[in-house]
Amino acid sequence: MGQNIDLSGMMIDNPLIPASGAFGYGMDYQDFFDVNEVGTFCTKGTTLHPHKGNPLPRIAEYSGGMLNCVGLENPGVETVVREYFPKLRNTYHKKVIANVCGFSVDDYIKTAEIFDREECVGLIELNISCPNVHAGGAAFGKDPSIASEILTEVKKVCRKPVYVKCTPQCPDLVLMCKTLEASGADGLVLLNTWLGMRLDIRTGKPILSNITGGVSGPGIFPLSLYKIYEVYKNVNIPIIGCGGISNGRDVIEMMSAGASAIEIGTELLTDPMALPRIKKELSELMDTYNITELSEIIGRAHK
Amino acid sequence: MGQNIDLSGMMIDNPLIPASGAFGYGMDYQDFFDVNEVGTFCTKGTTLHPHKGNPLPRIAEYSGGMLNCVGLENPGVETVVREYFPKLRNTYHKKVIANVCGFSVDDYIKTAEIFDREECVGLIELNISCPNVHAGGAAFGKDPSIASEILTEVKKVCRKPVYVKCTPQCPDLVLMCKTLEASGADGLVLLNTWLGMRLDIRTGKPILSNITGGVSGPGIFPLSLYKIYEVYKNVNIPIIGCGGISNGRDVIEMMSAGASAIEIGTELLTDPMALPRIKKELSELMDTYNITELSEIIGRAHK
Amino acid sequence: MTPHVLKHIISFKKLKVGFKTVRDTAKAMIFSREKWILAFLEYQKPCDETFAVRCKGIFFEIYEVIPLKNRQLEIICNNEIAPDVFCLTLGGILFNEEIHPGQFVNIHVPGKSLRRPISVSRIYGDRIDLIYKIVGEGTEILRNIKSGYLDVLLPCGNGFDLSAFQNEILIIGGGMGVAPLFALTSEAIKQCKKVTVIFGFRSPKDAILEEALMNLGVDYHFCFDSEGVNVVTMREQLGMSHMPFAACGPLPMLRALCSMKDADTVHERQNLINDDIYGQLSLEARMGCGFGACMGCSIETKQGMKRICKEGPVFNSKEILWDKI
Amino acid sequence: MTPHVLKHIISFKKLKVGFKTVRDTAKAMIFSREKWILAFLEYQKPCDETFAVRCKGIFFEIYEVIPLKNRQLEIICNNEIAPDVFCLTLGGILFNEEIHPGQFVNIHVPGKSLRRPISVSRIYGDRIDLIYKIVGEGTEILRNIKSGYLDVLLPCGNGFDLSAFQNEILIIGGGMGVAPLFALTSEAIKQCKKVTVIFGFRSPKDAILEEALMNLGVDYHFCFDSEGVNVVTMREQLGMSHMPFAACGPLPMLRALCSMKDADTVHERQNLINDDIYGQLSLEARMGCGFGACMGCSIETKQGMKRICKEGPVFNSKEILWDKI
Ligand SMILES: Cc1cc2nc3c(=O)[nH]c(=O)nc-3n(C[C@H](O)[C@H](O)[C@H](O)COP(=O)(O)OP(=O)(O)OC[C@H]3O[C@@H](n4cnc5c(N)ncnc54)[C@H](O)[C@@H]3O)c2cc1C
Ligand SMILES: Cc1cc2nc3c(=O)[nH]c(=O)nc-3n(C[C@H](O)[C@H](O)[C@H](O)COP(=O)(O)OP(=O)(O)OC[C@H]3O[C@@H](n4cnc5c(N)ncnc54)[C@H](O)[C@@H]3O)c2cc1C
Ligand SMILES: Cc1cc2nc3c(=O)[nH]c(=O)nc-3n(C[C@H](O)[C@H](O)[C@H](O)COP(=O)(O)O)c2cc1C
Ligand SMILES: Cc1cc2nc3c(=O)[nH]c(=O)nc-3n(C[C@H](O)[C@H](O)[C@H](O)COP(=O)(O)O)c2cc1C
Ligand code: FES
Ligand code: FES
Repeated sequence: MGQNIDLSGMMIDNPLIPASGAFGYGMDYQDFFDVNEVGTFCTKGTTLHPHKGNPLPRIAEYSGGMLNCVGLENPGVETVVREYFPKLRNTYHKKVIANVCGFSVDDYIKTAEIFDREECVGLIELNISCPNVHAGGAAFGKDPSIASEILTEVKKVCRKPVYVKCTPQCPDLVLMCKTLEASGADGLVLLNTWLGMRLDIRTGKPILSNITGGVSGPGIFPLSLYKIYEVYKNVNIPIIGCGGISNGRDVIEMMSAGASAIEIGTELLTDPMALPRIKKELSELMDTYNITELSEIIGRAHK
Repeated sequence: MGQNIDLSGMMIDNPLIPASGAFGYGMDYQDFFDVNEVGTFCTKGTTLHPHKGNPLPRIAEYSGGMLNCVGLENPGVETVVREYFPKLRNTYHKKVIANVCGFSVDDYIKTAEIFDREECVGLIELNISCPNVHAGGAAFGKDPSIASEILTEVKKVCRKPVYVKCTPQCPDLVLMCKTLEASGADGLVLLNTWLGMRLDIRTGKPILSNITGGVSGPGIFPLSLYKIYEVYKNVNIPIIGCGGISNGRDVIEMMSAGASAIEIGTELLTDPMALPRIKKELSELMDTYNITELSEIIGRAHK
Repeated sequence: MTPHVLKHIISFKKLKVGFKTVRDTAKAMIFSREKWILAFLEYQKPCDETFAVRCKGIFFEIYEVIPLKNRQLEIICNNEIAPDVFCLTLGGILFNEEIHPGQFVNIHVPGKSLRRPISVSRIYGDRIDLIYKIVGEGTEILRNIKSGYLDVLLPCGNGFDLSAFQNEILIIGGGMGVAPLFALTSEAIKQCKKVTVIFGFRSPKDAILEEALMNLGVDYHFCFDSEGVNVVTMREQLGMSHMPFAACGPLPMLRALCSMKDADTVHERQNLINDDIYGQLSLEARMGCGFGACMGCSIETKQGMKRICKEGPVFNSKEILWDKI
Repeated sequence: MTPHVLKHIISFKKLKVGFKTVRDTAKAMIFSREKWILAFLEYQKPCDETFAVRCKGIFFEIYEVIPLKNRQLEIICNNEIAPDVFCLTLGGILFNEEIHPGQFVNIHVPGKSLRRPISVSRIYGDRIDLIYKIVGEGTEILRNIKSGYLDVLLPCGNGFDLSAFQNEILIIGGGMGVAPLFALTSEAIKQCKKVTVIFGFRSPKDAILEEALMNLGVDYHFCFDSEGVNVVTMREQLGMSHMPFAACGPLPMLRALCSMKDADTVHERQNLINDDIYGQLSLEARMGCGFGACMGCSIETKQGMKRICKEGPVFNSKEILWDKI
């Protein structure tokens, strides 16, 4: 039974990828499972310079998962490659996906360039979809022309495949994705969080410091699935599906809709043992439904 | 403790309104509770001529609620006013909100005109947001110019307040709502269902006959809340909040975000006793948080 | 009716027939279960399954008891009776004649948004048996719940209409479709009808209810796909192809049952619906509510749109538009 | 360690120190709990809290036991000890010295998406006590769970550092902040420190842990807002305003504790942080994960960004940037 997946040349031995922001830099799950069980993982969104993110509270809850407005807190790309990656290699032996974010086109270029040189980076994920920062982030992800400018420039300095992580807030996601494909994207990551909010029941005021936050978790699964299904019809590059995946069945659905691999965020935060569990569920489901090569189900919903 | 709410002159004694499509024509909950407990209720989306809707399966599930592609099955406005309303009056003594849908501008006008003449109709809800029909419905709800054309024409033939029920699929909802306000909308109903899908895990094919369906239930609550918060900042007409409300706390949040009243759909279908339960919860919360007049919390998130 | 019973009743409709001491009560009172129980415990007034009497000041009020359709039923047992098939016995307040064969209950499965519709397959006193197959996530959760209470809507749907049959009835079930038919068989026998039962299963190990049918002393025939006999061929063998029947099972089976008997394959039969055969067919659909509110289960029939959960799940074979389902 | 214990251990890190019979095992083996238990039951090899020995063919392998941070703990009791305050005793496999005062557990509350962080307030053998206040939906659900198991992450966070105190320690708690401080008080006494405890509550009826402190024989002082005395004024009264302390409670209280003692009001104190006073402060935040993965709980400190769930919840008062929290 094969679970190998080819992401534009980066081979992973299973399609389960912890999503950016839910796995830090790979060192927080060691008390729970062997982190080498992942297919690969996405680093926390990383910027050129250290970034402090938003004030607390950054977290709220809803019955389908959570909201966050972390706002890209990270130590900056230099610290990541200089301090974190060497430490990571003690326990983790696969490649990583570097999630790159910026506040200007130049930020993206420089950050991606640094990551691209790193041995352990297999793929660059351009995050133009963070809803929790006021400049950059999702602002870039709503406008196909800015998005393709960033991509084009980043592609010039990177030898590794570059995927773009899009936002569901984009008014015309299909157009965005087609534009990105035309501009040379090696693949797409769909999707970042959905914009939402919660209010404090006593005061009636927003709970999150940033007023709004990114909604994630099982509550958004059918929305993500639909977007991936729609985009798959319109592009020919690989899609990594993301949004609300919490079990093996969701993985099968997401891949059937068109995802070559999948990212998992919230479910890992609420159940730190979720990754090995989902991996086991996936194997069992492949047995049950006679799926011998997982890659064969990619996009079968459209056939 | 007051729960009275004024919807453009239609007074309701509490803000809890069963949403269109979850309460039929008011006659299916009599085995569960006294239907007069509702503030008012929205009829099933009604068209000029009888409409058969989509083939089965029309229903799918996700962990935050459900998906449907009923597709506006209804017996047509004539049958509703001639047969259903007289029957309804045996058990229900308040006014109703008539949810009007159509496949052309003319359909909307004629249907609304018929409802407007009915004694028991207190308000017209123009549904330009059904995602499950191929003409009309949400197609109208994405384009502010068509939407305002329908509204303007309908306003000409109606003496009762006309609210417009919008779709979250609208690429620029704030613009849409401002346009509707400018075109004379008495109020807004935000929102109809979110587009989504589920796949059959065995075959990988869409579960719903219409491929996609409208996503509803608690899973979408923070998304709806945010949209209502955003629109409230930009309009001065009443908003009826809708999307994922399942308990008294949600009602308080939705009203704090800017809703004058709220509609409940999915929660009634899965728990037919939900309405009296939520009403009780709401009264208890008003006690706990010293809210004497519920209408006073409308929009307090913005203050 | 004990005070205990009152917990399971929400509404007491005031009797329409006159009664000296009856007088108007506030609506709120009628719908407030708690107050009723209180009043009842306080005054210990008589109350049975049909009428409830309540003391209000110096008046007595008499109400018609309308059982609440939403009840908490206790799990008595929940055991595997065939591979991946479970029998769930629920107990609690059930009213006489409340549930008819062919009706179903709609169960809230903890952790799932939508309820699961399951037919009632045996009705005895204050208990019912449900027989269900593990097919997905909800039934997978259900199989592991061995005690406690379930939140159930009941009874749902119309059920079979035995009065439409003369003295004889042929009862045909396929797969899990046999579940409601056991209740129907019991009831038909109680009404002294001559009953023939044909149940089809994939293979002998999937067969259920044989002992129960035996105990009823009914004339029954089991057939198995694995042995090349299905319910349609069995019906032909028994020479009963034109007999009025009640059936439940997969759609292709129901279709075939309503087709010309001389068509060779199930496939051919699909286009050869024979309107001379009278059957009552129980249909299935994914449901949003199960009580008629959402239109999630409607099909087009010769008499217009009908909801499987309310006007159905049992339909007259002659009203079915076969190309619409 | 009994076989039972093994269920609660996920990983056995191969010992780095040499041992004749140690040899490499497949990674899969190390992380497969089930196989370990099987192997253990089969060979009945010795195993204690620190080392596990396993027989593989003709070899013995020796591993360091790393307790799994995610455990199912049994609810021993869960009772109201003050208005809306509950004490939840959990039992199960707890390893020696595993939990330090000031650390917390992160509890999956059935039906809720995010876990709830609660400090450990007593550690005794294979049991821990958690004391929690009903403030919202999660704690409301928790209060009603009286038996069964809870899915818990433990231990989380850093805990207090008693070694940073000389022979004397002042322990100050406000409201529910007293919970982790009881564990700290016990531990400090065990380490033969001279301990003074000041606990503040809204009113006498909200007071908890008095009997427990009495049993410890510690010098303690309770004060009540309702009587116009708070922990800061109490500290002044006792003349201990410059003593090193450990504290947990609402942010304004912590801020006031770190302020010039001669400021008149809490409000004034906010701008008068006094860096001469050494304190260890336990902070709170809404948490996404509770184990460092999400950055949902980070605050800016003088030493850069720190996660309350991992580098905290206990911080040195001198590293706090008061205008950032
Ligand atoms: C009136 C009626 C009576 C029924 N009686 C029985 C019975 O006595 N015994 C029995 O084993 N089964 C019966 N079924 C089918 C039973 O409802 C489904 O097998 C069950 O809902 C599957 O749930 P799941 O969560 O395991 O499957 P999933 O596939 O995980 O369920 C997903 C959704 O699809 C719905 N669904 C899936 N399969 C069906 C189906 N065949 N019919 C209707 N909805 C479905 C579920 O209710 C749920 O909403 C009946 C169905 C209906 C409509
Ligand atoms: C390290 C730490 C230790 C704690 N120890 C204790 C303790 O020993 N006893 C005790 O009573 N309380 C303690 N708390 C606070 C406790 O976590 C909250 O009271 C609890 O999470 C509220 O949950 P709820 O569902 O009832 O409230 P809700 O308001 O419904 O919760 C909604 C969300 O907000 C979070 N939240 C709400 N209030 C707080 C808060 N004050 N701190 C952190 N998150 C919050 C919840 O975890 C949840 O994610 C501690 C908090 C932290 C961070
Ligand atoms: C706490 C948190 C932090 C996140 N940070 C990032 C980030 O830094 N970069 C990014 O591209 N996405 C970030 N995301 C989005 C996730 O990677 C993912 O796209 C989203 O959560 C949807 O997936 P899920 O429903 O499985 O969580 C974050 C999500 C969460 C919950
Ligand atoms: C089964 C079903 C049918 C619906 N039919 C209609 C309809 O006819 N007209 C309409 O305006 N909205 C319809 N809706 C949308 C609801 O009125 C409501 O806007 C939506 O479900 C979101 O609210 P909820 O999350 O409380 O369900 C329907 C929703 C459901 C679930
Ligand atoms: S399931 Fe809702 S009407 Fe039948
Ligand atoms: S709560 Fe996730 S890092 Fe602290």
